[in-house]
Amino acid sequence: MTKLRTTDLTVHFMGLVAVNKVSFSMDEGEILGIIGPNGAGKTTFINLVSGIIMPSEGKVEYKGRDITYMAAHERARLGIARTYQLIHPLENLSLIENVMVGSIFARGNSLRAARRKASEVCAELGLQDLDRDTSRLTILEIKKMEIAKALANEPEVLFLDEVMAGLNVDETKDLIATVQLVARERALAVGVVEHVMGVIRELTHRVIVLEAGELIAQGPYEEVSRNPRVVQAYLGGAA
Amino acid sequence: MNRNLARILAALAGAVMVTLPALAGAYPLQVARNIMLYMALAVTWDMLLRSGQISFGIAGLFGLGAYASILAVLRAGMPALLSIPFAALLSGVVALIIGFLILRLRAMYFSIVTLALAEIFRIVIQNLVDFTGGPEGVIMKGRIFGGSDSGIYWLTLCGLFVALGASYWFEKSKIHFALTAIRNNEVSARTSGVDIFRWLLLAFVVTSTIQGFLGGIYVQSYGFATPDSVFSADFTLLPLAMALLGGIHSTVGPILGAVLLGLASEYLKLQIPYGHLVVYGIIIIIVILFMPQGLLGLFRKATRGGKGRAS
Amino acid sequence: MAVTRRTGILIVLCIAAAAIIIAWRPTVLIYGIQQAGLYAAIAIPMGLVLGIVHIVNLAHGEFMMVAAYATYFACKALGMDPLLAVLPAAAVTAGFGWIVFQLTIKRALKAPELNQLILTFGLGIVMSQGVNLLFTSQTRKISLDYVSASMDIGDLSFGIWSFVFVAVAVVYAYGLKFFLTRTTLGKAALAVGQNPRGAAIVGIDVNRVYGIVFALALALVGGMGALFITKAAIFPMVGAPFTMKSFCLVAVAGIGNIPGILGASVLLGLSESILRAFRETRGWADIVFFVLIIVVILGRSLKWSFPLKGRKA
Amino acid sequence: MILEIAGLETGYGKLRVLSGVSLSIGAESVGLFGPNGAGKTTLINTIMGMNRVWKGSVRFEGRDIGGLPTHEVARAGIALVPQERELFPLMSVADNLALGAAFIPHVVSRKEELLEQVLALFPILKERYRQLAGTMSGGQQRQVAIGRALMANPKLLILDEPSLGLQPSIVAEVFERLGQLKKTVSILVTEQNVRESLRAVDRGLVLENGAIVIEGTAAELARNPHVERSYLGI
Repeated sequence: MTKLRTTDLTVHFMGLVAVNKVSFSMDEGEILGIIGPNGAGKTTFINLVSGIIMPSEGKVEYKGRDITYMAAHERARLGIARTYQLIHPLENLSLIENVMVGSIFARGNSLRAARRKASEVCAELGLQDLDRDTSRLTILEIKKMEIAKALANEPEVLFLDEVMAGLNVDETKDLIATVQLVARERALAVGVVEHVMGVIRELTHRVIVLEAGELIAQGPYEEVSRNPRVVQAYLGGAA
Repeated sequence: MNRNLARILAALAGAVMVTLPALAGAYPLQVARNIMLYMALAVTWDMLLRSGQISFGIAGLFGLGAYASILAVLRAGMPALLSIPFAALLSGVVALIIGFLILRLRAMYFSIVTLALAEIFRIVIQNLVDFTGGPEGVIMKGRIFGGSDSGIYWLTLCGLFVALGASYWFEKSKIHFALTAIRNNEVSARTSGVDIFRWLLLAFVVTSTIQGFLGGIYVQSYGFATPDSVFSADFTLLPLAMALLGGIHSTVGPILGAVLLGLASEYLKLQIPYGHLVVYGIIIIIVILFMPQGLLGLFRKATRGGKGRAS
Repeated sequence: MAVTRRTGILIVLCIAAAAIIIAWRPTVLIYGIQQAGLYAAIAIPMGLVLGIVHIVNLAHGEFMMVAAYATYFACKALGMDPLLAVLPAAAVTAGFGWIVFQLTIKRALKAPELNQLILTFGLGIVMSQGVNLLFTSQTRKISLDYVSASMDIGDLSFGIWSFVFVAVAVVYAYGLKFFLTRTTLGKAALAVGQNPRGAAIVGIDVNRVYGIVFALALALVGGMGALFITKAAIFPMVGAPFTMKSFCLVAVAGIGNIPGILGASVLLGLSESILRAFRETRGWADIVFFVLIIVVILGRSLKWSFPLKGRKA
Repeated sequence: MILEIAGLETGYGKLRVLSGVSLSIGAESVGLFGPNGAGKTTLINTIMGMNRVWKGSVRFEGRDIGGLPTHEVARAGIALVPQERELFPLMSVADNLALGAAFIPHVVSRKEELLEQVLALFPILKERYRQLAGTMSGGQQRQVAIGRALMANPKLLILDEPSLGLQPSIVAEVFERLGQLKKTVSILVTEQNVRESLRAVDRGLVLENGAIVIEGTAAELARNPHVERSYLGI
């Protein structure tokens, strides 16, 4: 079942086209890689879909419903969650309290219910000692906390924006397994932005490739990586 | 902070407050009233600050409440005691209306606009001479409770409890999560489902209502109002300095700051009639430069054995 | 767009109304422009600091007040004319500003905007209350003959001394423009204002430039402080309203647009002057600033075009 | 060796980003590769004095520049072309270029000569000499940024992702210019575009998880199985 679909999604910033006529869809249970060179518009694309910025043209549909101009917090309530490249834990809140936020506001849970829900999510991700101050977390734990925060929204669509950046090989493996696990168990549609191609290869069922704001290819990773246009985009004017 | 120690201190403070009217004379009672009033204002200022929005307009809503209360009594014959909640209501409604306009502003633009609004309230009231008495202000025939010191003391204490109660509610409910999330990062708050405008409006209206309520209490305690007295910059300045000194983003911080600065300023007022407020300026500067977390921050750092977070 | 058109019509109507009043009472125009000169001359240095150091100096008016007090006592002691004190006052205030910058503001440059706002707010209190402490709240004034010079055109008679403020404002605005676009140090200051990181990369000592700009702005403020006492009585709170008014003018002109402050000042000076011309509206003159500041800030925020801290991430 | 870094550790707040980086650069051009988040920009920022050195040393021409503020690093002879370009958007190309030389003591007297060289290298800047930098396209701004850096006549030129957000044809041009430059100045360049930049540099370093994991000549790197798998194979 198609969870999310965009049609000709376009946004201009001060005359510059950051995302240009991107049409794509994401299905239930699918892990989709979103790749492309730096500055290709991947994060802008996620911002458009999650409602942080509004498009200049085009359409966003969630489960068949038009949400193109819906406010970000309402999309969160419908079931679209995301993580951020730069993670800022909420100061003076503990690990579990950080995770609770999504459950409280996106799901409208009481504090008590949100705490229960958050501890379930944390347990699932292997986070322990939940009352810790966030300044004492390891990088991997911070990344997991960011994912737990998004999962506490109880989303159906989840975007992960470079969650693997800064992790070493073992930590990356750990996090890949974790993401695969939660995606399968919840039948999530997951969109993953990553730079490390190894991660994309391991993690995703399908990728879309953006270059200069345009979608230039999509399909399984192995197939896309042989696409001459993609090779050209990554390698520059060599071809 | 040690929980038991906090409880003991709170109980002790409560006992002192309750027994004070029976033990102390008129002057100490008045000092206590002043401190309680500023403490309540400091707490309400901090409550909004927890969302990251800094108001320079406390005096505006306070003065509005004061005039609402005294004019309700003088012009509409409202009972003095009833005029105080009326003042709160009016300030709340005004805050609701202006909130829709100004809560889209951030950082210094919000601050400057709140300051400008406070000035506008003052100028409007000053110029509606027939209704408000103009620059000379208005005087009531007598003060509330026939001017009984202890009566007025209890009234002020009531105002303080309202402010502290609201602050406690802010700390222990969803509001705490909403405001903290907004203060930290509005973008990620939005994608966590936080309707930023709604929570800011709630915080702004609640704190403004309490500020109006306190204005009503103040004006009924003194029995008169002039634009210069109830819109005095002191009502913005002193609470701000108290909260900063004690430690922001908490209830305890402003309380601590209010007690220290309140007592200090009473003392200084007796020593130096002009310009004792210079102390407030110095405290603000020192706190901002050297202890941005206030006394509470220093205390936390000390109890954590220096392991507390830096900056 | 319909909105701009409606605004345009509104502006035209306002100008027409103003023109009628001015034709009826020409002194309104003259005093309005004189007032505008005073406002602009005080606001321009704030525009400089806000545009380059990105600090809203809430102690701005207080610096002028302190300069005015210093000049007052120097003139009393030496029997000097305040006009002779303009340059020394500028130098002394610049030095004072440099010290204040090094001791306080420099440490808060990287702090959140709110901390900076509160810090300068605190500085303002220390200055106004400090002066209050030292000299009480008594008003002080120096009487000078030339200030009452007046001019008659037909049956119209008006004071001309205050035109000096207009001259100063124009000199400040265009002098600064020259400095910023034609001298190396000025260009460096502009560069720092537009992109401090980029400036550091090309070898500019950003903190030093901030300090110099702050001191330069205070030199201008100091000069105005000396001039101010030729005309007006001083007391500890005399500077405070000028902070708000200056900020308002800078906001109306748009941050970084220093000559624009002249235009904004004329708009405000005239509006005030028109309101002051009638007994019934006289008390409302002060409100013009505050209403305008709110309208401008709200208007700008809707267009999302208030890039104070450089680009948005 | 013009730049020598030994055991460098640094990070942001409590987060350690570099954990013991050692490298040296002589009269050559060196490519610095690695995935996003590996610490490339952090390394550059630390060399430039924008980031505190926790441990280790950064020496430039034998002098420890580890604690110097950015402007002094620039005056010592290191010019940076940042990823975000960091131009002065409301100033003309002319002023942007002039400021590149104005505060570097030993080049002020030669600024006309340097300007001529830069304008010869980037003819488009001559055409657009009076245009405001902020109104130019990304590629042109990149050229302004490189030109501004060259105005300082640096001994070491650092380029952080010079091809970022550029069209392939412009990227090729940028690398061609870099090829011309490396005869006169030492270059450190970070790139995602590994294959293209391997052609332009003499030597390459691969930074992963805050440490240099591979080091070698351009030819060696191009043959390295790890490099091929992670950066070239896509």
